[in-house]
Amino acid sequence: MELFLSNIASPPLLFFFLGLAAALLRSDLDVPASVAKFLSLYLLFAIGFKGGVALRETDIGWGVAASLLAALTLAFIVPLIAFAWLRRKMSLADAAALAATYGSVSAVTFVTCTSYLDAAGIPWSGHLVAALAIMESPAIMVGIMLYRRFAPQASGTDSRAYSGAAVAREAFLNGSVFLIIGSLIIGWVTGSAGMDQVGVLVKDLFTGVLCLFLLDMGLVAAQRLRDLRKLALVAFGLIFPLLMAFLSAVLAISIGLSEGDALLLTILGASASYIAVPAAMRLAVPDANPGLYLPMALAVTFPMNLIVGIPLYHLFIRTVMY
Amino acid sequence: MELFLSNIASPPLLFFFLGLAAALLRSDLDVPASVAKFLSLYLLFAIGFKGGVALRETDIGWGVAASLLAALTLAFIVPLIAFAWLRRKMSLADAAALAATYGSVSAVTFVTCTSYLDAAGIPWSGHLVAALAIMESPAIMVGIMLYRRFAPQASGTDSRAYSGAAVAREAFLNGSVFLIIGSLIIGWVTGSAGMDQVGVLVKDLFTGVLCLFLLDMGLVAAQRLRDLRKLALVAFGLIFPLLMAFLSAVLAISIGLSEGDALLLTILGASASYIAVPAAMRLAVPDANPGLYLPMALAVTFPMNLIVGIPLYHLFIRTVMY
Amino acid sequence: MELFLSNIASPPLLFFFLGLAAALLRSDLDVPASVAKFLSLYLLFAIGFKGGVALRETDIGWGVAASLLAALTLAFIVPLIAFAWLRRKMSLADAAALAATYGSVSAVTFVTCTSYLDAAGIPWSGHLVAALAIMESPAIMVGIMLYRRFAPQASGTDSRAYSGAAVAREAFLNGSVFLIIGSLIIGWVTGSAGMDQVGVLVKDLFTGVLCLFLLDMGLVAAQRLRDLRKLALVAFGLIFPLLMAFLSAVLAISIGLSEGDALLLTILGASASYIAVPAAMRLAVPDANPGLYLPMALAVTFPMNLIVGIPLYHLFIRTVMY
Amino acid sequence: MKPCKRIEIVIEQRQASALLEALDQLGVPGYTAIPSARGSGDRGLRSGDELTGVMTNSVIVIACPEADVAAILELVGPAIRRSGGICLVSDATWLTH
Amino acid sequence: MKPCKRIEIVIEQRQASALLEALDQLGVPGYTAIPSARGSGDRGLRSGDELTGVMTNSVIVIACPEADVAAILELVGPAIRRSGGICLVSDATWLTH
Amino acid sequence: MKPCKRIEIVIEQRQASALLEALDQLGVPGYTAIPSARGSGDRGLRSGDELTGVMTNSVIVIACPEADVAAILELVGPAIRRSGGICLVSDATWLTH
Ligand SMILES: Nc1ncnc2c1ncn2[C@@H]1O[C@H](COP(=O)(O)O)[C@@H](O)[C@H]1O
Ligand SMILES: Nc1ncnc2c1ncn2[C@@H]1O[C@H](COP(=O)(O)O)[C@@H](O)[C@H]1O
Ligand SMILES: Nc1ncnc2c1ncn2[C@@H]1O[C@H](COP(=O)(O)O)[C@@H](O)[C@H]1O
Ligand code: NA
Ligand code: NA
Ligand code: NA
Repeated sequence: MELFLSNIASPPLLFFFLGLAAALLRSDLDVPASVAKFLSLYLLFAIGFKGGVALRETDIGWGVAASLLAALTLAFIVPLIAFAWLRRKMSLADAAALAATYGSVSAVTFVTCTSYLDAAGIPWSGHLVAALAIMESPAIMVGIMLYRRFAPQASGTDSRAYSGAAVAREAFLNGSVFLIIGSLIIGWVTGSAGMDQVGVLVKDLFTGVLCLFLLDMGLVAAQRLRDLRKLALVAFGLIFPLLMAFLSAVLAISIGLSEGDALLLTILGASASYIAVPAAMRLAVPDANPGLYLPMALAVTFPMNLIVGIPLYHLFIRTVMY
Repeated sequence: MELFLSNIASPPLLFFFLGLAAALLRSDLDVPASVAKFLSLYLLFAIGFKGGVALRETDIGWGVAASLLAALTLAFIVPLIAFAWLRRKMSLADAAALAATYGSVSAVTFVTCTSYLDAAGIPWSGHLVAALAIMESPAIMVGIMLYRRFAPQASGTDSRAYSGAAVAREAFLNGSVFLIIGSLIIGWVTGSAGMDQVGVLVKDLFTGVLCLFLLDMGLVAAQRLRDLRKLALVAFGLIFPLLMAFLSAVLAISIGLSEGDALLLTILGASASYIAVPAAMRLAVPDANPGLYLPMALAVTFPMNLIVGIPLYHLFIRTVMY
Repeated sequence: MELFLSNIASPPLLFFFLGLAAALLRSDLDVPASVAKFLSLYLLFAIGFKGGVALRETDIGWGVAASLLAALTLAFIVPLIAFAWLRRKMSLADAAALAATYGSVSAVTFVTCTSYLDAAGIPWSGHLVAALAIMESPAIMVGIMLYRRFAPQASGTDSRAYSGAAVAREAFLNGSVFLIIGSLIIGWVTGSAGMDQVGVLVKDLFTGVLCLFLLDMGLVAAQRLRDLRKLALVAFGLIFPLLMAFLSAVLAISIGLSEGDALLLTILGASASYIAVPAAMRLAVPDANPGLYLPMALAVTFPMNLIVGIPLYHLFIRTVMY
Repeated sequence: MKPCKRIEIVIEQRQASALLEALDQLGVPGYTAIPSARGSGDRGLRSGDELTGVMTNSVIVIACPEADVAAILELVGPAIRRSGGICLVSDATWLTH
Repeated sequence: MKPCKRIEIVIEQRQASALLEALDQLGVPGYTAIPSARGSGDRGLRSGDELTGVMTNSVIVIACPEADVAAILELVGPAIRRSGGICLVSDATWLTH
Repeated sequence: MKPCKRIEIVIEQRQASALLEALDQLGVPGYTAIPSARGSGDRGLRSGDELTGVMTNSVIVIACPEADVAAILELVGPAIRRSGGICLVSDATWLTH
């Protein structure tokens, strides 16, 4: 209970609520799109850099290898489970796109979780940022491959269809994937000397900027929610992440991750992508309806993870571990 | 004299002059609109949060109640005085819009005044931010109500007219009002623990960002001045705020506010809104001319308060108090 | 060698490479244009302010006068050399525009060089920022004057032609020139008291913001490179700056500048403008092809100076001085 | 290709959302709206550089069958009479798909 | 002044670059593209406020001789069938210079 | 509704202000200007991503009576000859209010 309260009373989450409230009450508060884009670039840059610097100070041993392997496993299994679940209930394209969406991860949810851990004084490791980076792309590829594998006669893919190279590009050269991996490497290369140069921007401003970004995410999430009127989809967006969180937490604990790291891997398994994957799906699976996968990830699963998920998963992990 | 010099030689004000100079000399210096919008959101967020944290550490007693009551009184009286003054001199719509404009407050003027006080080492209280928040909306409602009350047969308000609920929404759910009140509450809820998380953004960057924002305001103010060619209006924009400052200062001193708090209440009484009110007036009083109330608030009263007003009101308060 | 490595392994340069890589691999990473503009305004504001505060603490003697005179000399000589070199090889308009481009300076290159010096712990003086400000405009005037002087019968300049006053305005009231000079003066006026108010923004965030800006410059530079297919022009963009660096370094050493200051003057001589000058040339020499001068300055000379130039010139200066 | 009408509306940005909602309710086949336009007209200059959107226009384009035009103009007319703007109608052909 | 056709395309922003490249290869005389438009149509609302450009449209205008129209429409048709949008063609005269 | 002409100009952004001022002095009834458009034409690609506005276009729309067209074109012609762009004129009807 205490966990829930301390989570809800944190500035980032309160600003998320403020954004939700503004949109629901139809206030004209809004954050310019170009600024919101920039804040998201900043968050990827900062978390990547911090992770890289931290990674440098870790010795890469069994612990690191196990986390990354676990992350990779989740990145392939989760979209397959999602697809199996949804295949019969909707069009092939929509099922494939939702599989990719839920198989991939949300960097903003991850970042909010690190700020939750920092506020609680619980340590976490830089290689979890590497896990985040690793998990963004595979689900995109799985989603596209499922779509192609099951398409009757390659329906919807006409002569100007999407090539294999283009699929890989969408998966790995997607802007947000690229920035976080790049920043991770740069943080790793420059180490603490680099951190001395950019630490104020990357560390001291982090939670404050996250507040402003979550204010905007609250605004956008509430607007998106209006577009989504199908109850069954809302239910999927609430229940599926809980199951995946359970799966991920069990995996994390069984490979011996620490409390903080286990929570981060869990949130990776439970979160759904609303930036990288939608961008990729519009090109690779154009006949899937973005009016489904976008609001489900952004307006259902994202708030659920932020508000209920993080403390709930934390409680679960604590209970099992101690 | 010293007060004037130290005010004018402060970085924020010098950047305001730089912006004015750039626009008057027709330099092509400009700040992108989306960035300016973001800087203004930042200032509201920061001042609200700081005020909320400070408020938490105050015990809410007679002093706080008296300030808020005084603020509320000003918020209702000032627009009525302005309307009485202007009613005969222009169209009903313009008079009502100007009443709302001058009855409401300018958060940027307030914020510049707090930075003036900080630089001078004079303390001020968090509940003055609450006073700022309280004063934004009432004048909007007063302006709209005056407009309706005096309109011959509801002229200009056709079948798709503006409903009472819409009036309240404009007054209270206006983006800038909402953000400052929300940040105030969040600051109050999270207190100094919250401040530890976001202090670098909210406090250490404050004056620097204010410099960049005032650079832009200088650019915009000088451009707006070109649109305003009526001398009588310029005179009103210079004299009316002085009178309201006098009224507010007397009120502030008589209820026993400290030097810093009295100056802040005075600047609230003397300032005119150029963000929240114009946005509301375009919807609620569409036949008022934004080419009047916008440049008067932004290009006449705002610079006057910044350059002459703050030190002048300060001098007056000092003279009376000591 | 060590110099090269420490330069290349610095966060700002690595983010420049990341941007280059993203564009070359055709990732969809991009920084919104309005944000990039703002980052560039921030860098000019910060370097100007820092320079002004530092200048205040210097006593203005022979050293300062000599640097500024050297800077002014370079600002007139370099465009003349460039014009003499290029005149026969292309149209008059293109030669004049390139002369202005290479005669003027790149503030971002300068700023990256100060961050290189700071990381290496080598001191540099505030009046070099004044040298930067002084060198931006003259080359623009020289370019325009050469263009007019050699134009057969004022070809290309029709009845609505560009007046002398307009030329001066382009040269001196250009937004970036104006901002850096203004910030320099404000820094000088407010001194260390001003720095106390804005230091976190101006100093602590500097390198971090530079990283984000160079990320965008990498993206833009790689895109521009695609537009430029003429090998001779690429060669000019690589060789001419080297020669001018040699000239500037010799001049800097001969007037007795310190190691850091000599490197900064050298980079001023070697760099080419891709913001202020293109903006001016489009108005003053509209028949010059921006598809030449813009990519040459931005996609050839700028990366060359950043990657190879700074450590190379540093090595040269060190070798000669010690 | 089928013949259609192209309606182009310039309206103050803060009024645009309400108009678009009204158009939606009327059942137009679709619309496209471009934000942040500057402009000048009877009500003076709208310089488009405002913090508030008060001095900014939106441009709205609607492709529709000729039969819908009258109903749309009935919505647009009062809106631009109230707070300014223009509305142009022209002929076009529409690529059907 | 010479007569020409004015082609106006609304297409999802993320698809616009590919279409413009294809148009370039086809050899159109030129084009102008306005980014960040909102819109509504058969595929629902595109609110234009997205971080990703997924819910945003671009408006493309092409002035060309009548003879080029057919080839351009052949490129545009499949693109907007796949991911939505409209394409209007109208008559105009072009100031030659 | 009254018949009118719709003039659409694409011009480099940095030249747009001067042209709009000239149009104002000429006394056009009004104009609308959309900033930040990309484009391609005889003078190559203008990618619209520049820090300086050098590689960016503005789109200007003017609705006016037929009688004004000639004078406007006389202003626009030299401007786009100098630094590139296009100018299209078409027929429309204007909702009078
Ligand atoms: N003749 C015109 N041509 C193009 N746009 C116009 C015209 N007249 C007005 N506008 C646009 O409509 C807005 C409001 O016009 P008005 O109500 O006449 O002030 C202006 O800011 C312009 O953007
Ligand atoms: N009738 C229309 N008039 C103007 N724009 C339209 C129309 N129909 C569709 N659009 C635009 O094309 C986009 C995609 O349309 P659709 O494929 O019909 O959903 C919409 O978001 C609108 O911007
Ligand atoms: N045929 C065309 N159709 C639409 N826009 C054009 C066309 N030709 C040129 N433009 C626009 O005008 C700008 C300058 O054209 P140009 O002077 O031909 O390079 C281009 O960047 C385009 O935005
Ligand atoms: Na997931
Ligand atoms: Na007031
Ligand atoms: Na140079």
